[in-house]
Amino acid sequence: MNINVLAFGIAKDIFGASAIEVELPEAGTVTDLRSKLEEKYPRLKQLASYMIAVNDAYAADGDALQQQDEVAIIPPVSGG
Amino acid sequence: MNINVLAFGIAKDIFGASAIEVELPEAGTVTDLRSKLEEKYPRLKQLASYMIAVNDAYAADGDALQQQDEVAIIPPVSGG
Amino acid sequence: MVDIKLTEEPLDIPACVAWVMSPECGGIDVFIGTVRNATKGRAVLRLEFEAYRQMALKEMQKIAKQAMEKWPVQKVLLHHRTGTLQVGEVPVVIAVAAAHRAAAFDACRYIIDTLKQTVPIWKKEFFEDGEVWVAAHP
Amino acid sequence: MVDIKLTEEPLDIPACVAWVMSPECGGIDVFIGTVRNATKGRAVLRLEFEAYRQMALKEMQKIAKQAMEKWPVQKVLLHHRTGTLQVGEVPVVIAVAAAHRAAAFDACRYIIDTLKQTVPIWKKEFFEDGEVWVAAHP
Repeated sequence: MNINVLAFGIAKDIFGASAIEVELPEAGTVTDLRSKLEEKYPRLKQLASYMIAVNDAYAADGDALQQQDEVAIIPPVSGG
Repeated sequence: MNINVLAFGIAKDIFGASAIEVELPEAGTVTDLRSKLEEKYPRLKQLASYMIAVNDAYAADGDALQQQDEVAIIPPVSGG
Repeated sequence: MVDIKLTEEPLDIPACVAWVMSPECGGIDVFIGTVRNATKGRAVLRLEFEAYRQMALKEMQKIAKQAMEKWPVQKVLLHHRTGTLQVGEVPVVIAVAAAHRAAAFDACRYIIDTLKQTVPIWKKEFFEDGEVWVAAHP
Repeated sequence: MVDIKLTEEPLDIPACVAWVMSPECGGIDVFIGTVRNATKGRAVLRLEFEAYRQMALKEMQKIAKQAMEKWPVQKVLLHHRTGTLQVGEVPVVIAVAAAHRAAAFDACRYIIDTLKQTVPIWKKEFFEDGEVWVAAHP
């Protein structure tokens, strides 16, 4: 399946885009997505950390993804 | 010596005046003043507490008073 | 910098906030005390604040100075009102500006807590059926 | 009551304070974040704030709700700005009203501390000689 991944902050700079498509196996998890992304964009590994959000909420590494999910990369936040 | 004692808050109600004169021996202390006041105005003893200020600062019980000092009764404060 | 005021006039909250804001300070904490409409379930009609003016100003200065010694804060404002206040009016405004927020919060809270213990200001609450000097009796 | 806002427009501090004031509440704590003129000694020219808007609003709601569950507070306001801000401008205002001041202080501090950890908003600092996404790298 193809997952559309939104990017914010420094992740947008790393991807060179505000959203990218990632090919994942059916029932692929957040961990699978991280591996794919870090393989293609090794600069992600230099971040202090980053989270994955699914449908506007923080996701755990084992959560399974579905094609229609809204998925986003959340680099370290710095609001306030 | 005669000490002029300013009263604020409930102390003004107890004295029925915003200042009273108290006769004290020369070199009388804050403790001496307390005793005199409580003898004449026993309602002072019903207060949660009260402090004596001398020249705009809290005084300790052993401090000696002088005729020209500005002395005030400070019942429990409740600003803010 | 310290700004201390004891006044019969209404306190101007936007002016207090504007005074503490500065480009060196990233964090500002403001405490605003207001007259509540009830005390222990009894309806409050109004309050009267009385101060031993010259000593109150000295104690307010002392607290502001202590706050600036204890925490890295750049600006401290402490305004207190006296006279008759209606429900919803503001007897006290404290504003503290610091480079970092923890110091602003700590200092602001210290100032109001200490003010309530040491500054010679007295509050009388007026109810339908009487009046009372707050905290006078055990 | 909760008032959450994420906006490109300048935040209106007096309006925020007015919104939280109420006759049941004796204590109001307000936190105001401002853009500092320097970070670690380097002069800051301006900031840009970017938000993942719909998730940021959800997380802000969540924090306000948690604060109201943890402390007896009546009103919570949390406004955050996005876009370009100059030095001295205000990215965030938090205002909390409670019957008693301890709850207002605790809740206000909890809200800003948690916002800085969980709300998807990102800040880019612009210097004379470059720009940096704050907190991105270790």
